[in-house]
Amino acid sequence: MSVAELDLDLEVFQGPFDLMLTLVLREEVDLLEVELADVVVAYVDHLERKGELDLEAATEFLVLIAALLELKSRLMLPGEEGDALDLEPGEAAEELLARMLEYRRYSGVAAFLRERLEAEQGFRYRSAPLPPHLRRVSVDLAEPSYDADQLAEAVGGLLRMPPKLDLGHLARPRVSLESRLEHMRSLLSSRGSFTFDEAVRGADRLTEAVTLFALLELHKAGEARWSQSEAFGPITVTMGENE
Amino acid sequence: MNELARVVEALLFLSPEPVSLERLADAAETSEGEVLEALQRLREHYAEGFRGVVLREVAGGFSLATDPVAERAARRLLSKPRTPPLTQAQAECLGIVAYLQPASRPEIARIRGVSSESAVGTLLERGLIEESGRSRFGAVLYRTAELFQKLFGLEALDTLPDVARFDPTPEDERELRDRLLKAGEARAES
Amino acid sequence: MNELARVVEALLFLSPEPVSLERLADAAETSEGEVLEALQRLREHYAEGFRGVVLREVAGGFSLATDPVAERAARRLLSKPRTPPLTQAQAECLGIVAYLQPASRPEIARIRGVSSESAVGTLLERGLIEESGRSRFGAVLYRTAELFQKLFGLEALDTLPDVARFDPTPEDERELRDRLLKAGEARAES
Repeated sequence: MSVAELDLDLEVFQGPFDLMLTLVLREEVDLLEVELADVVVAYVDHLERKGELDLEAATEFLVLIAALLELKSRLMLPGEEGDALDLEPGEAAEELLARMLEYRRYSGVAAFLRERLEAEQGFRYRSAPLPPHLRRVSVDLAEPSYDADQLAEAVGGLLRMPPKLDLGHLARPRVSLESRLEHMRSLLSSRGSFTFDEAVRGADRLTEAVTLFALLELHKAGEARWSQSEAFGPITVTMGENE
Repeated sequence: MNELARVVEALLFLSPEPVSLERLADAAETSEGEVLEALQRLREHYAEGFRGVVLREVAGGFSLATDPVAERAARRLLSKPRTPPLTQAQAECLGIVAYLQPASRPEIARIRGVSSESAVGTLLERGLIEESGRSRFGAVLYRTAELFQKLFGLEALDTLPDVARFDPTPEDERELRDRLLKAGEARAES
Repeated sequence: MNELARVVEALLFLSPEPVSLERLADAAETSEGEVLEALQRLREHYAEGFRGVVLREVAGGFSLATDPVAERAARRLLSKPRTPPLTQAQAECLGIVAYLQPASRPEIARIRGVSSESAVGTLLERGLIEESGRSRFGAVLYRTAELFQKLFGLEALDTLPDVARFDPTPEDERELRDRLLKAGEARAES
């Protein structure tokens, strides 16, 4: 099964992954409403059930989910007085725009190709079998055209023993979004505010990433607000209006 | 029609694929210049609009094909269905491969925003694209196959129109930008 | 040439078999009399001895065929082995057969870790490999064909280049076949 067919059962969307992506790209599903963490969970579940790792499919999934996460987190960035995108060049919007423009270009190419194929339909080529006496390949007419090194190289490549696949990073206990949400909610209720660094003290990178994502979710739900006085400075998280 | 023109005509009639000038000259054991002259004579015979068969220059070679005037009757005579049209997804993948070749599957997916397994699979199956080695990261690369040029009536790949022709107009771009900014603002306000 | 003659010409051009008067009339949606007239016009165009393609009336109906004048050139063009670049899969299969011959299909699949039906099929079709009896277990065995040596410019099979140049672990002294099978199995398990 490919990533495309990964079945999703989310609040705003039920169906295969690639359909969701299409809808997001065509703005028929709001990316902000999509719980990307659930998508990742569904994918990991799927991998677990399948019991094997299809490297090409996994790479594709990672590329797509990473792009979505990036776009979504940028879309979720809070604006000051609603004009953040005017003040800043609106990087996220620009990137999304660039992607959409590129997509439109090829959707235009597609329309051209379809028309062209239609127009060319009238020209039919002959595809009759050759007369019998011409069908046999004549060895006499053969000239050296290939390099035998290509074969030696191909066979050499097949001699390579695969590296022992390190699944350590997959076997590591998964960090659940729920646990990180809980963690931050308890920090909020006990202390009222905390810094992001405190929330991930001693944690590994995966946990950091999931925590950041959980923070975005809290912000989206209005449970938390944050402030950061300078780029790369400490992020202070405080209670949101909904609490 | 001289003998060489007759030979060239027969070769084009028999060959299932367009034949390059070089291969025609090689087969007829003569120079490319002579073949060009013969093709000129043939072109007079097969002038478009006068015959049921026309001489076409496609996919880097020469080929005989029927004139669209006979399309309706050809469809009635041959049970072979027309080339099925491309779906939008297939046409997008084919366009990306045609202009960016070689292009990898992840690249296609990135541009289209969707995994494109099945469309790419169909294009491969229909012989419109073919593998062309692997990228640095090990992804299979694709390029268009000769059949692509033939079916789309292209003399060569560089006769595809300039890709900039398909870019959205400045007005479309402005409108798209406005919509995106509005979405961002709406979010920021909520 | 009027339109009907053009249509009839196109139909005869496309059809691999002779076409009867009745089918021509049916396809062109006209009477057999009209088609006969059109054929008369075509006959003027395709008078024998003047063209590379001639109009023939045979038992089953009418057909276009090449004139013997092009015989020699046609053989040079069409009976010449086709030599498109080998895909990686084809190179691997052909390499396995060339170095291990005879090699069976299951063996090739085990070494490559994937079923290799289509690559092997293409190599057979292009005449690069041929069957060579059966293994003890009944699997078809393959060896390289005569054409293989010609196309690779090899005087004899023992002039195949030494794999050692591309061997990742040249210190391993086991037999090539054993090593290929072991590596293939390891890949299948990983």
